[in-house]
Amino acid sequence: MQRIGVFVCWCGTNIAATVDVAKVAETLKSEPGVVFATDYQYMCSASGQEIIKNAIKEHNLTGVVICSCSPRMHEATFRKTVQAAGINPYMLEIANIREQCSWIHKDKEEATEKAIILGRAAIAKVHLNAPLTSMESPVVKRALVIGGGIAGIQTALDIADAGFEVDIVEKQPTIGGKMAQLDKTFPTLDCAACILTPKMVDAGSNDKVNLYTYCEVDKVEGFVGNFKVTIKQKPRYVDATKCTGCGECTTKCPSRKNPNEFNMGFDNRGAVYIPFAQAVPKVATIDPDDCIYMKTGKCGLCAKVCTAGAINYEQKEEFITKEYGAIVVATGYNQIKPTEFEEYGYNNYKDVVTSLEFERLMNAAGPTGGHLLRPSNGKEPKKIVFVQCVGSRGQSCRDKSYCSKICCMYTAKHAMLVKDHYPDVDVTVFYIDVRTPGKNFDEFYRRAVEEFGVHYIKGMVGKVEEEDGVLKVQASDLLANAQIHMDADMVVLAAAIEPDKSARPLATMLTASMDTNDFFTEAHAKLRPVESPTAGIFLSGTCQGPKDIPETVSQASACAAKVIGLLAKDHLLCNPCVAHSNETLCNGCSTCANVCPYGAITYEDRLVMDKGVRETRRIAVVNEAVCQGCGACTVTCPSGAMDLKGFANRQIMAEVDAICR
Amino acid sequence: MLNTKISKEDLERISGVNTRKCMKCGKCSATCPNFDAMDYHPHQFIDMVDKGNIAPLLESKAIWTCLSCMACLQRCPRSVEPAKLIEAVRLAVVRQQGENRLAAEDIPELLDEDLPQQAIVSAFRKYKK
Amino acid sequence: MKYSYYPGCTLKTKAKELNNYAIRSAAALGIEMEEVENWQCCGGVYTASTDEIATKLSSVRALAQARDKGQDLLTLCSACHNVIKRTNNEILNNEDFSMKVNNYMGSDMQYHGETKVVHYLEMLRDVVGFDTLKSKVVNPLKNKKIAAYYGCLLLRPGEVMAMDDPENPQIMEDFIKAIGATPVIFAQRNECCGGYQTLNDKSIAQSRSEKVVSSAVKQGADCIITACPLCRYNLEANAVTELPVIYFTELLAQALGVKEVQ
Amino acid sequence: MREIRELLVNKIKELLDNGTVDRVIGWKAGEFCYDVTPAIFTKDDSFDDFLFNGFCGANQSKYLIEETKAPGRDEPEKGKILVLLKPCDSYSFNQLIKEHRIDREKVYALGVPSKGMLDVNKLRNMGINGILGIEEDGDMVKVKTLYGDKEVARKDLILDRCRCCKGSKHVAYDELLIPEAEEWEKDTTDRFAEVEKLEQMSAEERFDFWRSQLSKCIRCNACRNVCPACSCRTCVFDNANSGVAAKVNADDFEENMFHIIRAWHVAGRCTDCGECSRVCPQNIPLHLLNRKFIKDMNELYGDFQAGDDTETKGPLTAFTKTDAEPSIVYSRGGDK
Amino acid sequence: MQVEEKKEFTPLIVAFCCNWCSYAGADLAGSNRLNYPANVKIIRVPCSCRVNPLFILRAFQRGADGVIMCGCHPGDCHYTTGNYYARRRMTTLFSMLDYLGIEKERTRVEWVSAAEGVKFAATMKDFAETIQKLGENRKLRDLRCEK
Repeated sequence: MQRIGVFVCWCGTNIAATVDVAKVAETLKSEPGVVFATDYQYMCSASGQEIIKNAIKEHNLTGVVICSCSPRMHEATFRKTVQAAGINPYMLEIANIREQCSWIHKDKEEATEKAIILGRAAIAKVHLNAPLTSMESPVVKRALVIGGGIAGIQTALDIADAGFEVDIVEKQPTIGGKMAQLDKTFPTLDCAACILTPKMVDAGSNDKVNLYTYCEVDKVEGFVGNFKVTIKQKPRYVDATKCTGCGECTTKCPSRKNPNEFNMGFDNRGAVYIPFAQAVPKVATIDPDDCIYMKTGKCGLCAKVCTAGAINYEQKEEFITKEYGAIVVATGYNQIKPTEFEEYGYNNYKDVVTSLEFERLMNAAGPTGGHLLRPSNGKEPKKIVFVQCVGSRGQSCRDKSYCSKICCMYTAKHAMLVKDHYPDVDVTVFYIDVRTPGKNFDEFYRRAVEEFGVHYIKGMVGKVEEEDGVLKVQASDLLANAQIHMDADMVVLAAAIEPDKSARPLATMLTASMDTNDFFTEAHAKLRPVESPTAGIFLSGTCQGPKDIPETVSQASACAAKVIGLLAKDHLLCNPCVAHSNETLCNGCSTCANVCPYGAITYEDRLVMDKGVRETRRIAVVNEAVCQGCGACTVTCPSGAMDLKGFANRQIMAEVDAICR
Repeated sequence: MLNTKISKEDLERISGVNTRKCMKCGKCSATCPNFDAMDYHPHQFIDMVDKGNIAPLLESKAIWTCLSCMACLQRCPRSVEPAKLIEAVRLAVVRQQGENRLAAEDIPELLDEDLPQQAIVSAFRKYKK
Repeated sequence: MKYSYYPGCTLKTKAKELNNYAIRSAAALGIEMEEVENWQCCGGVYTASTDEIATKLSSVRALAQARDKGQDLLTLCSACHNVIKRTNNEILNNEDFSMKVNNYMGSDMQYHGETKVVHYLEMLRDVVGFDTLKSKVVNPLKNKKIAAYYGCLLLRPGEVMAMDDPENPQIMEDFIKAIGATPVIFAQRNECCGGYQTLNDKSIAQSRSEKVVSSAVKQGADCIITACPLCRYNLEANAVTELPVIYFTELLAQALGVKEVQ
Repeated sequence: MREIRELLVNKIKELLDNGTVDRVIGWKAGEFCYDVTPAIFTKDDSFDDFLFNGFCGANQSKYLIEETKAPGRDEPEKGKILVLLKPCDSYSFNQLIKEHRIDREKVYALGVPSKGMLDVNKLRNMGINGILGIEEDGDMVKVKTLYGDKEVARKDLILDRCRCCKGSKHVAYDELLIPEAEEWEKDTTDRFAEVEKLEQMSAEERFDFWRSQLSKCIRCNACRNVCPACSCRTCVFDNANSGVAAKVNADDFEENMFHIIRAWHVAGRCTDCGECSRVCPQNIPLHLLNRKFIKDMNELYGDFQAGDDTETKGPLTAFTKTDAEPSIVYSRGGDK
Repeated sequence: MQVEEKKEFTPLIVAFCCNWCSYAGADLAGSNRLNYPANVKIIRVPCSCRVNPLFILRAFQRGADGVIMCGCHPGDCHYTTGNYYARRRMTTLFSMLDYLGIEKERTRVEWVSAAEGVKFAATMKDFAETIQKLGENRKLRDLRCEK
């Protein structure tokens, strides 16, 4: 018989306001095996933990039940507490009487009764708990960063700085990501390229950092500390080891009508191209869909002009398999194409552009050399209208439900830059709210209004139509309770941002969870913001939620710190709640191995003593370092030989019985 | 006499509109093709009903001039659907005794040779109990 | 392919051409339109209130009749299409409404949303196919620049009507291309003509219609096509700018060579 | 029948004599002529009481688990055992090989033909009692009774389970007794007809049907003991630590529980051999539980026959990403 | 003095929740103070594939009126494939219970992600209402457990 102590937490008033904690402790005291029960304001506090430790010693407790917040919150804390007092950390069970009781019920009597039942279930389970010891597994001291934008680069550089090897997988031919396309950055207006390219060069030249550009993650196996990842190298049709990046091929390529993705399609590139001047690695890539030789077998001009002999039309995709201790997701975002919002005329009018397109039109390295010209006629615009919240903050099927967060600030930036370069241009911003919570952000926005004379009008644009080459904007001015009509030469849409499309299949490969918007879920919204709930998977940048550059970089470094903390360990303690096969019950039928996602089950011929007979039998054996404890095998096993430590058949049935009592 | 004791709950029930979903962006009034002919505008209908300020709407011109073209309903980012609320206010009026806007005897005067039946049927549906 | 067909009041009187050309063209395309027996007026507009039942029953009767014949219900007038499709949608998605409707209906005519409501244009696109249509055109309307006017009822509410993108529709433009003409896209193509306001405040209908017609003219249109008799009336009678307004079925019949009765 | 027995005994003797096997698992008469029991014969045994007739229905593959297991300490290594498999038995044989329960190396499987097995209850139902002896003669069966001799058409005595026979092809064997055995003319019924009939009933009717059937259960465990899939070394119902151990059915729930869990544990592994129902002394149609699982799995996850081969994963140990959701149950079957 | 009222039937509902998605979803429902009936009691399991039909039958035996199992959405299982197996198991089990004439509405599977607190609360509310309407479970219960 266990000697069980029950500790009921008030969690200040979080629990105590709706659950009569004293009554819970008092009632649970009379449960079989319970020799001590008490309640306290904050069990997780130092003094609360002291109470637990003292009670364990004083009452010779063998098992502990804590009625408190979710085990997902403090299970690890309390395991350490009971271990410090000398009992096995797995002799602890937590009854979740906060998230699953006090916070959702209003009636005190009802909530108290439920808390008692949840406590009983935990007690019933502890009776059947057994001490568990964690196995150790080694840590591969190398990290993988998926995505080579500013987030991925920063994380990789920080990890490399700590002395660990790190690989970056980037699906584009160069690292740099969205930031490389930007003109200036808020709130300081320094040039994006000026601050990004040194980091790109660092990443390219750091001998701890390997770049896998034009690559994709193909397959992920393993678990924290021991991931095995297959990377697909897409064929560039250019030998990256030979290419000097001279660019001769890109200027001679006769296939010239291919929209240049880097410039948002405002100009064209050759079939063989280097995305932009500062690309890292500076290596040419052939797009086989555009290449005349690849399509017709005639041309081959690039191969003729390449003195390095780097062109290789026969290149095939390759697969590289490497092991990693940690994986960082930094897959970033894209701006939506507002094609479904035709009231703004994006499909039909060239002068209606998205803000990312506008960045290129303002950028000195962009298609217009930094001169802001109307895409329709190449003339300077005189009046520009900016529209905020296009596709963000909505509930209809074409909208994103979230705030894209960066638009208010970059629109203020755009407005300011336009006024700075062309003081005569009339700039109007239509907004719902101006959201500027960041250091020096509101000051930045106020400068746009007060110093640069940008007009901010509270209200949305309802319709844009073109008439005689002029955009007619119909909008609300809510403060004036008026519908206003104004002419514009350009309309810039602050379209919503969304996670990159590659994120969803990647999440499936990583078994990392995502929210309904396809942003990666963090392990805890406040306390573990850069980790995925899946151990060994870390989140950097906008793959986790909309972020601006300062925030992305700080999260990227935080993420690196977490990765370094993991890679610094030689061994990891495995989850001891793993499957175990009872050798006298096992039929050796292999059904369990059929459903094991990790290949953790093998079979051995063993001498078994059963019912007084000693015989050789085929027996399932679980590799405890590989088993992750899902329990699929336990249900498929007809004889019940396979059971899960910590969640044993009898333990779960005891909980069922206690709840249904 | 027009009964002005129409409650917010009545209107929300008739229309199925939840005014609290509104984020006050003004897109409804921005997109309304008949803004100038309305004394109260779509966003005001949402705002005023939300605050229980309903009497002025019952006596407004806007309930008769709204085109029911659903531009506001289609383009509302929060799916608040102002057009349905305007319809509900109008219904709250025409369902009252003697509040028909249009009577059968008014029709001959309005007719012209090409006017489709559809116009008369629609107008009756909108303006008459 | 055989459809139950709901013509509606206007198509039997002021808009006979819309109806006649549609039936003749359909026959040329191998589509049979079987008029619903004893159909009653749809009411012209769908009353967007949760507690109106009686005004929607005529639609339900037509829907139930089509269901009994195992046919889809074909519509032509934008207003009828809007009313019937929305009524059908409400029956499918609103249990309370469905129950109340069926309380009014006879026990032999219970209806639960089984029928599919199809607009003539959708039939051309999805059943005949614009490619097939193109191949059957005998008089391609070459060199004609046509502005497709959708109005409000054909597309909205977008989630219910689900005919096309409510902001950037293609179906009528594709139709225009199929009959050999050139479509003209203009911003006012999905904005209201003024509708029934012509009986309440003519100035509203006049300003709306003028806006629509002048917008089409500015984009260089030779004519406007529509599927709605009231739209046609407003654009013709209430706009100052003059531009021919034609039912799309008339051009269809012309292109197929069945405009004149043989 | 007699000729086949002759042929069989000669074949067995040949295999014993030439050392291919050192024993054979066959049948001999029990207390009554229709009450046949499995028995082991070796080279030294007389084959006079070796039986092979229409009552040799028992599926013998299950005995091979014990017969082919590794020898215990101090036990001598045994030679190969000869097993006689009817076509239907060969499915269970395969399934047990798939589950590594039989050491294939230690078995010589001889495929024997079957024209359907006989059901003594059918004789009784015809009012034929006091049976002394039964002899099969072509299409007829001659029955000696206390009250004189009777003659009955063989097809009228066929076991129900044989009426939805899987066919005369063996899916596993080392040798066939009659290589080109012809398909027998069976009076077939649809395998799932009875399941469908139950599905068409209302929930209340089904509940009453199963209560009336399962309440007859005396927990003799005959179904479990005969079932080739129910071959756990220790059954969960006998394992004090399983949480569900019970030697008897104490109440309605436990009657249900025992049979649901039994059917569940063999789901995807049951070859539908029908032995459970054949041996049930209370005549509970237990095969209808197994067939329900088989029918559901066939409909939802594609046709599958356990024991067809020794590799394919069973439907409950496989999946597709687009499998039906459990809510499909709300819209399937009768009683909508 | 209070008149003793006839005690209304409150169903007992057992919810098996996988640790990674649905249990976290339940926690999120809690953090957001989304109310659902107190008669829903959650048992934490590592994965929906850990839920043995025995547990479900056991719950009914001991007097549960409804059993619901929640797991990660198919494709999002923390263990990659667990919920796919669970889906087949529960589908066949529920069908068998229905075949035995036990109300199929008493068992349910819902996929609830860690981000779907609202869905969790709504699901529990709806399930509790369904069971309330069905009334007490008499068909699959150990009558000895009755008080």
